[in-house]
Amino acid sequence: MKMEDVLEQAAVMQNEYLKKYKSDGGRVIGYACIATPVEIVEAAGMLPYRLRALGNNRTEIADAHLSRFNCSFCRSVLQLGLDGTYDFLDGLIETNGCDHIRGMFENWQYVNPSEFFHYVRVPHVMTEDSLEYFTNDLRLWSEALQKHFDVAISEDDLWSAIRQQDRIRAKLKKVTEMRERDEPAFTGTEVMAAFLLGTAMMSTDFEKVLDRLIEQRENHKITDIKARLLLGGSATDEVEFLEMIESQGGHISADNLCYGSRAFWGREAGESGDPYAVLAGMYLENLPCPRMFVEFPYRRDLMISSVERAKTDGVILVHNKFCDVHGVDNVQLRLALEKRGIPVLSLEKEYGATADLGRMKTRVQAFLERIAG
Amino acid sequence: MEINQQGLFDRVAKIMELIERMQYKLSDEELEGLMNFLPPDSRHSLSAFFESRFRDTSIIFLKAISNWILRARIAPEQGKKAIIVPFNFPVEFIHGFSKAYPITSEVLSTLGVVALEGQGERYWDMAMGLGLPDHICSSNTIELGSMLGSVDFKPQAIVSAAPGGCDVNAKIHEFVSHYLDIPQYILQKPPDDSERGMEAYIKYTNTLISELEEFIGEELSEDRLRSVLGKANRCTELYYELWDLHKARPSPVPNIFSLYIYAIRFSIWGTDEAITALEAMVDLCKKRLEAKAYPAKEERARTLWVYTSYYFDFPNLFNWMEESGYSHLGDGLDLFFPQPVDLSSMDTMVEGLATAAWNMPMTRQVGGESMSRQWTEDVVHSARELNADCAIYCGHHSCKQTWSVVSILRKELMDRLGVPLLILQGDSWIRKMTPISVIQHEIEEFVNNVVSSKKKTKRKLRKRRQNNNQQQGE
Amino acid sequence: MLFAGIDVGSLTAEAVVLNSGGIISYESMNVLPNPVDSAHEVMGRLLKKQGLGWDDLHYTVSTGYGREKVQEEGMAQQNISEISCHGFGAYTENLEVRTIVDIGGQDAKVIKLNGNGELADFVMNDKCAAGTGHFLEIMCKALGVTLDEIGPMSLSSRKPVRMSNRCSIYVETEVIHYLQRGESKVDLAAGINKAMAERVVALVRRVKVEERVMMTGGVAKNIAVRKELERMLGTRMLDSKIDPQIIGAYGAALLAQREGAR
Amino acid sequence: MITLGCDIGSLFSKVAVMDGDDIVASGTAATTGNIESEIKDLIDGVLKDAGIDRGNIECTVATGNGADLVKDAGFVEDEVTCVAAAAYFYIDKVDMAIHIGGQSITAMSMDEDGEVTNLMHNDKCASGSGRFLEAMSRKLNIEITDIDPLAAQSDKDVLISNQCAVFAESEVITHVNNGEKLPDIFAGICASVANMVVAQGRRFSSAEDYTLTGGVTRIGSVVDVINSKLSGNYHAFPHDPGLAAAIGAALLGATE
Repeated sequence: MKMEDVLEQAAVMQNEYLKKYKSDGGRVIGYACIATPVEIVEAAGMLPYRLRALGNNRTEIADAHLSRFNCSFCRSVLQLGLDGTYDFLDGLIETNGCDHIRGMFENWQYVNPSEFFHYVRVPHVMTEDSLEYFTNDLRLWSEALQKHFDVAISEDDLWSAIRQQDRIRAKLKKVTEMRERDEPAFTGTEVMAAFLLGTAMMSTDFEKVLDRLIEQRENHKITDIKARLLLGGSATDEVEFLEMIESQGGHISADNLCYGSRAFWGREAGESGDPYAVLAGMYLENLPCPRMFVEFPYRRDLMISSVERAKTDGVILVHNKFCDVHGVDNVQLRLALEKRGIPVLSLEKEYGATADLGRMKTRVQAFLERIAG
Repeated sequence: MEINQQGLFDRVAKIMELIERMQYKLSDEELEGLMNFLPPDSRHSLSAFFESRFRDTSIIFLKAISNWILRARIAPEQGKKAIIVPFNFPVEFIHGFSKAYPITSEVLSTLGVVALEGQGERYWDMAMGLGLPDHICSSNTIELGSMLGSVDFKPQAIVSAAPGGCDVNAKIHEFVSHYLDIPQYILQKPPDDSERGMEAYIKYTNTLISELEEFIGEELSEDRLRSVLGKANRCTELYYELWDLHKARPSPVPNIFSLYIYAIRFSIWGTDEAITALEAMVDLCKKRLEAKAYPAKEERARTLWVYTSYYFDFPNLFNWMEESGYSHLGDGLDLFFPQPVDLSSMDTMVEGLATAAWNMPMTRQVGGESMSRQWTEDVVHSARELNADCAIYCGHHSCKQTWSVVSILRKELMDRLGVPLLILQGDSWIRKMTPISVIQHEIEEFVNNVVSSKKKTKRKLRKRRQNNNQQQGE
Repeated sequence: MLFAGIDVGSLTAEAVVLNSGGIISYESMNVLPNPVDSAHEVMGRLLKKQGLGWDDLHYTVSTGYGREKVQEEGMAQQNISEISCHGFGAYTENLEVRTIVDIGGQDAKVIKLNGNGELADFVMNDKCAAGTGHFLEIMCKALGVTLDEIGPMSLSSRKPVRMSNRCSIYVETEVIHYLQRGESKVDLAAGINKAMAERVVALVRRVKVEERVMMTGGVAKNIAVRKELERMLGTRMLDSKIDPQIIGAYGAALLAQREGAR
Repeated sequence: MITLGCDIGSLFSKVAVMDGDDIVASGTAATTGNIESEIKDLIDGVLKDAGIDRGNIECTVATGNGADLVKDAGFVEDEVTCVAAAAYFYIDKVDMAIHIGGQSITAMSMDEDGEVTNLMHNDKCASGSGRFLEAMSRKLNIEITDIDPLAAQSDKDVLISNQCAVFAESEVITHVNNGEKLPDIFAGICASVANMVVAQGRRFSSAEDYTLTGGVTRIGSVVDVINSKLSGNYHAFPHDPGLAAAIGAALLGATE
């Protein structure tokens, strides 16, 4: 698959691969956030599909259920859940990512219940006790999945899925390294598209895509960059938003987005042990999402190290209007970054509003004029 | 840059000093004399407490609250740790320590809005000045904004019980803890209604106890805890007495008491002052029940508020409603259904504390496995028990957890009980989001059209329509 | 050699032409529905006034909402954000300026500069309750007065009406409501200006204000808002010797001079 | 019996005169400053045109935000009551009316006697009201009455997605600056208003027969989008939908 194909396939709800996978009788399980260990779905022989809103911003069906004080990303996803777009899913996994997403699931299931629906309850604080709770919760989920779909998940299945994901994670990391080069091999937009495509494929096949991309771009060099940026903040799967930033000469050399590197950074399985405990630890200990409520220093340090590693000139922190956890976290992060002399641009935007890009563009342009000197 | 730097806590404490010196019985003239000392905003808001029909009881209540604030102020000098807690944390937990004192941020914000000139908006502005989003919760942000931006009383630690119940709340606590560099202790709620959830919760509670013991430098004493929880049990009895009194038609419970009940729950539950205030409230309501006293000609609508009320204009909400014949049967914050604690051992008492925390408002409802299920159950139960004609949701735009599922609650209430839900919008603590006049108008419109129409004789449009249609047909 | 700046905003369009000696001429008008037409018209008027042609302009920078289209249509060689333009314009106008409060038609912004006049930070209105020129424009319409009148008239108010809504959309209804109930226009105008100033201060709070402060944009001409802002911020604002409304276009022309010389 | 209904809104005052069940006169005027004399002038003008003597009016009913300003009103009714009454009276089996006012959208359900059984206003922070349409048309120098024919020429989807009217306006300006055509922009504006109405209507999911009232519903492009997305049968209000509340008020004047 070439980069153009990746960009194209990442921009659709059901990519060609997924369509074929479905028509060959494959099962697809939707999930919402990076606290969901996809290994369990793959170990069950199914495709984990991360819910997206694909920039959709029609919400008139969703708005009869969620309110206008809910973030527009969640409303957009709910719209797709209620208008039938997501009917191709064979099951749905809820996680308590935030109050908005919980509400999104709850309304979806109230109006249009999925045949298989399971709630994975992710603790908000990482402690020994909560880790134990999460481990057990993963086990319950696995049991529910096995029972409903009449499949078996052995420890070996899980370990092989973990190993497979470890390879994916390593290759995604490689891609981000190529994006971080002084003369980058990928644009931020391209990398985001690749990440997104990966959330809608079986990992064995996605690995091949990554191999190809890495091979194709090994010696590619992008020049003429005005400034290097880190993009962080709330659920952002709008490739066109990154495109807008980069079209003005900013290169997104690093990200801290949950559709981006947050989904794999720092996650490495150990050598052995109870696979559920391994998964629980790996996912809960490396969850750089502000829905965790005492771990700000971890998120701050992670961001600062990304800024240093990717040599970014500035940071753009974005959040969708009404997103509470990122709305507050972005302020903490901005204060911490500015203390270290790193310029920050905070953006509050409407999800997917392509025309909101106009408002955003002025700010980004001015920010680039500021940091590029 | 010119900004008045005096903090909310200090300013509120000054007003509380006035209240502490107040006599228990005040004539209209004496009251007027006192009120003249106050600036217009404070005078207006505080006047709600002093309606002659419940003035004496209000004074007992206010004195209990002022006592709490003034003791918090001197806590650090007495070697006690002043600990900020959220409303959804059982304060008796902290009252159980002799060397610690709880201060509830939402109660403080509310007192700031009620007692201060300018309603504490300047502290909100301070928080906004840091760049915090304007869609976060004012109930926390007003008080915490003061801590962040002014010269104010500084707590020594912050306890957060919101993870699982409210993101905004939990998030702002984290922010404050880092900004002020004070430790944050967490009691997280597993969104899990099964036994496993409660088991984990008891574990978390025990962890919190050890963390606090270490921070405070005091082991939680069984005797002291037993004494506090014994008093909490008495508060529980009084809570249910008031609950039962609410059932009568017309309601003998003054509207504003629903607020008193949870103000007590969130600050002094488990203290003698709490018992005194609750007993005085029960007494008054019993007298009103006997006398069938009601401030309006008739009770036109019995309204159950399903989440919060509005706190920026007490006279024009609680008292205005009462005088218009709209009974306020309590709101979601009253729905904590306390259980008597088994005082026989440390274990049973800790379990009692965990149960109390589990059942705190918001935690109990939207902090459950489903955000809508327990909330709906509690509202349906209360609407049925209290004979509500309608329910009202005060949609604070910050309360995303309830906004997320209020459509489900609305449908269930209608399907199961035929009780309509009015959805209002506006910040509960900041008058500038939706002016009280708009709120009053919407309540009246709703009651006139949806509630009273069930009672009054139908208009005779139907017959006229038939005649008109016949004529048209001819 | 002549350099030009064209600023097409949401309410007004401005053009400035300068040479090494300073501003030669400027022009301002209300926008037409199409930004390209606005740019063409406003610069056309200026050129006509000066007996010049488009070819006489050595280098032009466009800014404001229409900046990209204006460049695409060949009327400018480069487009630069209005933030940079306002900053540079204000700085050149008075080297002491470090903070600029610019209230445009659709956007309000606070710009901070370092000692060299370079952009150090900026914030724009993303939140509710922004005070913008548009807000004042709508209020003037409701009151039936002009933008020039609303400032001076409110100075004589003894009792400004307090606006109880945060959202500017609802304030308009509120004003109509008061009008219907016979409140004086003077007190309403004063209330509106006060509300406007409060909104601007909320934005200003998001950056640490550094002395000295200059106000630009059309609203800078509103004496009542300006006075209230000075009171709330506790600082006297710098005066701009040139029309505060053209600072953006002036900055654009100055940047054109700098860029064109490269 | 001759009755007069008077609906005083924040932007317009509307008057309807009924003789029994027939509407015999009506009129609309923008409300600006001196409202009391404006109302008087409006009523006098309407009556004069219809040749009705003021003394023949047996009952005046006022409604709307400024109802208390109608000095000689016999009584005041809520706007929803009036809208529901009018909708019920003229449409045989209507069980929901959605009223698009200057600043809010109100959906109301009715029982078989035309009594309101439930109602709901739209969420705040909404760009979907009449006020938004008016502001946009002013901004783009288009008469309100020209919106419909203009939007009808649209052949491209231009989305206005900001829910805050202030930002939605910036969005519109961005569209203008991006060279989008006015018909497409106005079609987008109409759709955004319509979508608000749809969300509101869907909150009364059991409604089967609905009507739309308020001046905005004179704009066919808005109504078309609503009808394409809302389930249930649409019944057009048979008179000027902007007058619905005034008509309802007049109707109720004869019923009480």
